Amino acid sequence: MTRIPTNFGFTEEHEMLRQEARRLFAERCPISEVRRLADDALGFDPGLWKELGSLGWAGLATGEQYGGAGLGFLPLALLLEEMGRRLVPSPYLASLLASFAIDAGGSSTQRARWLPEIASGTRIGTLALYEPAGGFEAENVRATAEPAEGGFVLRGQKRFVLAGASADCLVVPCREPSGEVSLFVVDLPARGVTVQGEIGVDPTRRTARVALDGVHVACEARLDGSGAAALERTHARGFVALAAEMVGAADAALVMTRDYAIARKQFGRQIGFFQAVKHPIVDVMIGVELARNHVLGAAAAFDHTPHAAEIPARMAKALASDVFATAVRKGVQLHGGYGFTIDCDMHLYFKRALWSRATLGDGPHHRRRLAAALLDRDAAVAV
Amino acid sequence: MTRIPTNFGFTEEHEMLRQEARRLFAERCPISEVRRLADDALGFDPGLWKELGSLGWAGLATGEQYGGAGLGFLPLALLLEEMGRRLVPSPYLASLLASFAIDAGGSSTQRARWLPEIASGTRIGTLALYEPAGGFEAENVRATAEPAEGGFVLRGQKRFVLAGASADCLVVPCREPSGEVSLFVVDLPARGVTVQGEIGVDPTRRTARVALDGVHVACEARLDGSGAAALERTHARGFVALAAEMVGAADAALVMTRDYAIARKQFGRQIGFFQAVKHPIVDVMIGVELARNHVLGAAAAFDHTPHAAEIPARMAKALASDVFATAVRKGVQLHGGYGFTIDCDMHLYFKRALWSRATLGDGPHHRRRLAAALLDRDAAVAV
Amino acid sequence: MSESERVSGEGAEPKEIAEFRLEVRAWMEANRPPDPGFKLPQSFLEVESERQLDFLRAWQRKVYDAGYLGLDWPAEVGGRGDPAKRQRIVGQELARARAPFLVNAIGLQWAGPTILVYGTDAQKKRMLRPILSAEEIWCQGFSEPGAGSDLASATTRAEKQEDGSYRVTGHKVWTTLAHAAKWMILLARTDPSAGKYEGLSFFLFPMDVPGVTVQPLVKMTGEGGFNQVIFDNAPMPADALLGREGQGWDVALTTLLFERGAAEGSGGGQATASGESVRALVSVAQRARRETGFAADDPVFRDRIAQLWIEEEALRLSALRARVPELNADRPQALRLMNKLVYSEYNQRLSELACEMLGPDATLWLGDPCAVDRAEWPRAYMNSFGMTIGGGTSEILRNVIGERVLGLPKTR
Amino acid sequence: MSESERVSGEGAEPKEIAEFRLEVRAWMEANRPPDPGFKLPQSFLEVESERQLDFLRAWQRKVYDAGYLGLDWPAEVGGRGDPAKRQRIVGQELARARAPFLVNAIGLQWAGPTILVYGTDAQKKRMLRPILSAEEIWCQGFSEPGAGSDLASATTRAEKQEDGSYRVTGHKVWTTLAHAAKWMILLARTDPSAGKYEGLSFFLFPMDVPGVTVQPLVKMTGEGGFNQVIFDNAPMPADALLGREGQGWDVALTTLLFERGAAEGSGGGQATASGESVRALVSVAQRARRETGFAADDPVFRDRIAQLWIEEEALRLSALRARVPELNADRPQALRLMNKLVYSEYNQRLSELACEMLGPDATLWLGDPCAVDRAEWPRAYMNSFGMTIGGGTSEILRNVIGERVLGLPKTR
Repeated sequence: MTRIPTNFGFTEEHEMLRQEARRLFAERCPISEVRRLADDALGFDPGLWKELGSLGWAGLATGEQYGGAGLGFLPLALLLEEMGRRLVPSPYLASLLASFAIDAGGSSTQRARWLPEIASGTRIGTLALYEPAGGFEAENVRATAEPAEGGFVLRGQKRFVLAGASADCLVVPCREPSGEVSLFVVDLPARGVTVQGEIGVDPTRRTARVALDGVHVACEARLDGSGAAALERTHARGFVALAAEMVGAADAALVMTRDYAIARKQFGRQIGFFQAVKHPIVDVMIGVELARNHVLGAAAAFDHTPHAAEIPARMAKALASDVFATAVRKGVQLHGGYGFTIDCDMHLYFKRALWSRATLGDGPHHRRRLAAALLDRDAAVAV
Repeated sequence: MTRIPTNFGFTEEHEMLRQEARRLFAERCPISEVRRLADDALGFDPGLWKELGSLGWAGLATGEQYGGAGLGFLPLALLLEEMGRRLVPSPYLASLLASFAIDAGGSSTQRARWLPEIASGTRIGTLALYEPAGGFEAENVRATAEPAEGGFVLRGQKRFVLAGASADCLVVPCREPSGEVSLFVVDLPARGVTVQGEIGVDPTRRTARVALDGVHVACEARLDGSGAAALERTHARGFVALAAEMVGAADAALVMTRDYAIARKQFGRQIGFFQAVKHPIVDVMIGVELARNHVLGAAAAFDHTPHAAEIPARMAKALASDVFATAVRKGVQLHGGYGFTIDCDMHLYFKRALWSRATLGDGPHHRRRLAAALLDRDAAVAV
Repeated sequence: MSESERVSGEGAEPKEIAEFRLEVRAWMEANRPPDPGFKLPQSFLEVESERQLDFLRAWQRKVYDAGYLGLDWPAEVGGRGDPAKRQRIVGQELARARAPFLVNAIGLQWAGPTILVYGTDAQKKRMLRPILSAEEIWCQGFSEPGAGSDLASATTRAEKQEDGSYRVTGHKVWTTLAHAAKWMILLARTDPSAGKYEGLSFFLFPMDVPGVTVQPLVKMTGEGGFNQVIFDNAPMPADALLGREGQGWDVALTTLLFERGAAEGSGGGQATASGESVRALVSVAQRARRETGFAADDPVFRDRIAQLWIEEEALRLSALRARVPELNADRPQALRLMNKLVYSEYNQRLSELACEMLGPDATLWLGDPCAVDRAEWPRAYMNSFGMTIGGGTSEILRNVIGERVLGLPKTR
Repeated sequence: MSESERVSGEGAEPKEIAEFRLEVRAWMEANRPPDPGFKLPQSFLEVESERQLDFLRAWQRKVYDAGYLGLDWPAEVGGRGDPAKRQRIVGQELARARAPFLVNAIGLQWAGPTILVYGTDAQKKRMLRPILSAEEIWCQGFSEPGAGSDLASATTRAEKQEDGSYRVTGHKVWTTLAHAAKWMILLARTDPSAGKYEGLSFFLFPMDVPGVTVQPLVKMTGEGGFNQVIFDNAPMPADALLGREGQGWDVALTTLLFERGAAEGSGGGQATASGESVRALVSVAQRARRETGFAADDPVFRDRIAQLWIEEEALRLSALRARVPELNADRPQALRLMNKLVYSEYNQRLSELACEMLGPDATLWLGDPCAVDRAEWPRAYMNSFGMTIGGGTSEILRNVIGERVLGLPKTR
C-alpha cells in the first residue's frame, strides 16, 4: 500500500519557513507594491528576487547536489501559498517549472550544468508551455527540432511563456523528425529567438510569445530523457505549484471579503449579518480549506509516493481553479460598487484567478483525466 | 419566419378552463384524497376519471372529428399544470400518450376506431415507453412483431408502463423483421399479455411491467404511419405534458415551503426572515416561472408551429426536471425535521419529482439533444 | 428553420407590426454607422471619451430624427404616442442590426419615464425632447458611499432657501455618465428630522451649476464611464423638485422599477434581442481549443451551453408572457421583478463560460494582437458585475422578490 | 496502485499501527456476520424492528468483546485507555469490511464522550460500560416541536422537587432510537425565570419511568426509527443531572461538537471510511443505462463523479490535516466545524446523482423485484436529508462557521 505520512511529512523546519515567508512577503510586497509592479515594465522587483535566491528559496526543492536546499515539495507548497496570498509578482513559478523540467529530463551532467544557477536565483529559467494551436501536453507540441551539424535547429511558436521576457534560459519542447518530443534548453538571448511580451489580463504575471526561427543549439542542449515523460512529471508538479499559489490568493480574497462584510454597514447592520453575504463567504472558506487539503496531500505525494502523485496533483489544480474563481466572483459581488472599481484590491485577485484557472488545465480538463483514472480499466493515468 | 403568437394563442375559453380545473381538483382531490389513493389498490378515483371524461377533458386536444374537443395543446398544458399542482392520481397522462401516438401514427380509420373512446374517457389508453434495456426512443425498441396469419405476433418486455394495470388499450412499439419500428394497438386484456404492477417510489403514479408473450394482433392493429416518426411526435408532446404537470407540482411545493417559512418561528422570528431560507425560495420561484414560460411556449408551438416544436418541448422538460428537483430538495430541507416525515405532504411531491425527472428524459438527456441542434450543422433535430 | 430565424425576437405578429419591423430593419441596414476606427464601449456604462460620446450622440440623434425614438411618449413632448410595442420592436431591430447602443439610456429608460409619471406639464415640455435627441445627457444620483444597497439612507442634503430654491451638499457615487450629463435625477434629503423614507425628495438637478465636482472612477477593466459627484452648497431652482417634497422615496421606487426592467414605457428599447448572446457563445465554442478539439465538441461544455440557451429562451418568453395578465394571475409582479436579476446572472455565467472555454486565450487583454475578439470576453465577464451590482444587487433583488411577490417577512 | 489501495483510509502508518490495522482487518473478515435474511437499516437512524435491534446489538457486543470498542476510553469505565487513533482505525476497518454499523451510536459518539467530559466518577462508572456493550441504548432529547434549529428555546421543564429529584413535563421530537433506549440525554429548562441559555440543564434521563410516552414517527421513506417523546410529570432522580444546574447549554454545545464530528473521543469510530461512497457510485454508473450507453461513459456524468471523488478525497485529507495544529494555524476550528456540513451535503449530492444516473430504474421501490440494489439509492437520497437537517441544519452550521471561525456578526 502506498501512502503519504499521516502528518504529510510536516516538520518544524517547514513551519519556520512558512512563518518567515509570510513575514517577508507582508513586508516586501504589500498591495501597494503589487500595484506599482503591475505598471512596471519589468513586472517584478529584482531586489526581492535576489533575496529569494540568497535565502535558498529559488532552489528549495532542488536536490542539494545541484545547489538546491533539497527540502522537498511540501515546504515549496507552503512558500507558494504565501506568495499567492500577496500576489507577489515574480519569475519564481517560471524558474520553478524550468528546474522541474531539467530535473525530470536531464542527465546528471545536464542537471549539474543548469540547475545550480537556477537554484541560486542567478539565472531565471522558464518552460514554454503553450503553442498557438493550444494545449500544453506533449501531444500538442508542433515546434520542430531538426538535426543539424553539431546539434539541432529549432523552429516554432510558443505562447504564454511565463516570465518569457526576463528569462535567461528557456526549456522548450520540440518534436524531432522521429515524432518524439524532446526538451531543449536554450540560453537566452539566442540568435533566432524573438521574445515579445504579451498584454495579459493579469498585470501581476507576465507572459510572452516566443518565436523560434531557426535556432541552432548544441547536442547537449537536448535533455537526455524522454521529453514526453519529463513533461508529464513537470506538469504534475506545475499543477500543484500553481494550485498552492491559488489557494493562498483565494484565501486572501476571502479574508478581504470577510473584513469588508464586518466593516461595511447597510440597513443599520454590518452586512456580514445578512446570510446572503455570510453564507457565500463560508462556502468560499470551505472550498479554500478543502483545496488546501489537496495541495498538502499532493505535495506530500511528490515527497513520499511520487509514482502515485498525478491524481492528487490533478485534484489540487481542479479544485483550486474552481475555488479561486468562486472566491473572486463572490469577492467582487459582495464588495458592491466598490468591488467593481480599480481602487478595490479585489480586481487584482480577480485577474489572477482568470489567469490561474486557464493555465495548466482547469476543472473540466483535470476532471476528465480523473474520471478516466477512476472509471476506465485501461486508463492511461497511473492510479 | 416561424413564430408562435405573441400571446401564445391564449383565449378567454382557456382561462375559464384553467379556473374550472383549479376549482375542481381543489375540491375533488385535496391532499387527504391523494394520501388515500396512494394506499389504494387501483390508485385513482374512477369517479373523478369519469367526470374528466364527461367534461370533455379526456379528449381536450383530440380532434373534433375523433370525438375530442379539439382545443389544442395550450389548454391541455394549463389543465395538466392544475393536475400536477394537486398531484391528482389519474390515468390521464397515460391515456393522453396513447391518444398522441394513435393520432400521430394512425390512419384516419385507425384514429376513428380508437380515439373516440379514449377521448370520451370510456377507455383508458397507455403507451409502452420503456424496456428492460432502457431508453424510450425508437432505436431502443427490442420487442418484436413477427408477421403471422392475419396479423402479427408480438413478443417482448415493457417496463414503466403508465397506468398499465388499468389500461384498456395499449400502444406498443415493436420492431418488425425489416428492422423498422411500428406501433401496435392491443386491446386489453389479451391472450399472451401479462401485466404486473410495479412498486414505485411515487405512490401517486402507478406503472406496470408488461410482458408480451406471443400476442396475436390483427393487421389493423398496426398503425399505418412510420412508428419511429410517430413515436418522435408522441414523445415531444409527452415532454411538454409531463413538464406542465411538473411545473404545477413544483409550484405547489414552492407555495407549501413559502407558507411554512411564514408560519414557522425560530430564534424569535419567522424563518422566512432569514435569507438562507428566503433566497432559495425565491430561486425556486424564479425557476418555476421560467419553466412555466417554456411549457407555454412549447404548447403554443404544437398549436401553431408544430414543425418547430421539438426544441421548445425539450427545453420545457429539461428545465422543469431540474426546477422540480430543486423545489422539493429545498422543500424538504427548509421544512426541517418535519419535512423529513411522512406527516408532511412534501414527501409526496418529492417522490413525484423523482419519478418525473427520470421519465421521458432528464436535463442532461435533453440538453444533449439541444446542444446538437444548436452546435452541429448536421444535427438530426430540426431547429 | 434557419439560424437567423431561430434567434429572432418575437412571436407571430399582426401584419401592420410585421411591416413596421421590416421597415425598421431596412432603415437600420441602410443607416447603421460604419466602424468609427476607435474602440467603442460595450454599453452606456463604459463611455469614456469625447469622441465616443460624440459618435454615440450623433447615432441616437439619427435614430430619433428617423422617427424611431419616443414612439410611446406623447407627441407634445417630442414623442409619437404609439403603443409601447413599436418601441420594443425598434430596440430589437437595433440589437439585431448590431447597431451602436443608445447613449442617453438613463434619460430614455429611467429619468424620462419617471418624469412622465410625476412631472408637471412644464417639466415634461422642458426635459423630454432633449432626452430623445440626446442633446441633453442624463445621469442618476442615488447611491452614496454609505448608501449603496440601502438607498433610503442617503444623506446628501437639499436645503430649502428662503426664495424656495435649494442648496445641495453631499456625495454621490457610481454615477454613470456624470462627466457628460446636463441633468441628474437626484435623491436627496430635504427633512433630516423626518423618518428615513419620509425625509427624501427627488430632483431634476442641473449639473452645470457651481459647487459640483465630478471625479471619474475607474472600473476593474481599466475603463471609465462612471464617477463620483461631490456637491458643495450647489444651487438648484425650486422647480427642480419632481413630485412633492418628502415623496422622493416613492418617486425613486418608480425609477427603480424602470431600471430593473420591471415596468414599461422606456423611450428607447433596451438592447436585449434574444439569441444574440448564446449565438455569440456558440461562435466562441467553435473557436475555443480544448484538449479534445474545440469546446463546441466537448459534452461538458455543450451541456452548459444548452442550459444557457434554455435560460435565454425562457427570458425571451418572459417578455411575451408578461403581457398576458391571465398567464400571470398567481404572481402578477413576478416576471417583471425578476427580469433584471435573471438576466444579469445569466449574462455573468455566459461571459464567464466563454472565458473558461477559451482557456489561456482569454488571458490576453486589450491591445494584445492575439487577444480573441479584442478581449471582449474577459472584459464582458468583468463588466457583467456592473449589472449584478448596479440597480439593486442580486442579493437585494432576491429580498425584494421574496417580500413583494411571495409575501415573505422583511429581512431588515 | 490497485483500486483497493486507492480508496484506503489513511496515510503511511507507523509499524505498530499498521499491524493493528491488519489485525482488525483479519478479525472483521473472520467475524463479520452473514446477511440476516431480513432488511437491515442503512444507519442507526432507521432501526425499526426488534429483530433488527437484536441483530445489531449482538454485533456491537461482539466487537466490544473482541476489544475493539472504547479503545480511547479509560479502562476503569470499560475502555482501554489507548490513543484515539486506534479507535479510528477500527471505524475505518468496520466500513471497509462492509460490516453492520454500531447501533448504539448516540451513546458511543455523543452521550458517552459528553459524560466523559462532565460526568461525576459515579456517572462514568454507571453509564459508560453498557454503552460500549450495547446493553443500554441511548437516545437524545434536544429538539422540540418549537425548538428545532433554535435548540436553546427548549421549553421542556424539569422541576426540582423537595427531595432534590426532578419531574419532567414536555415534548421532544426527532428522537432517534427512543423506542429502544434505556437512557436519554435530555436538555430541559430548570429555571424558567433565568435567561434563555442560563435556564437550561442537561440530564441523563432514565426512559423506563412512568409518564413517558414514546410515539413513533415515520420517515418519508416509510421507515421508522425516530419518535416523539412526551413527558407527563415523569420522575428523574437528583443524580440524573450532568454538570451543574444552569450549565445545560454549555454541556449541550459540547455534545453538538461531538455530533458534528468537530471533536474527537467517540467510543466507536463513525463509518466514514474514504472511497466507500464514490466506489459505490462508480458501480452504479457502470450499470446505469443512458441513451448513449452507460452513465460511466457519459462525459457529463463523468465530470460530476470526478468532482465528488475530489471532494471525498478532500474530506479524507481533512482527517489527516486536522491533527497537525500548524497546518490549521489560521483557522484552528475550521476543519472540525465544517466536517459534518461538507460530508452531509456531499453525501446528498452523491446519492441524488446515483438516482439521476439510474433514471427510471431509480423509480422502483423497496419490494419491487427489479429495484436496483433493493432501492438503496432513492432510499439513500431521502435519508440523506436526515443528515443535512439533523444535528444542526446546513443553514445553521453555516451561521456557526461564519460566526465562530470567521468572526462574522451573528445572524439572530
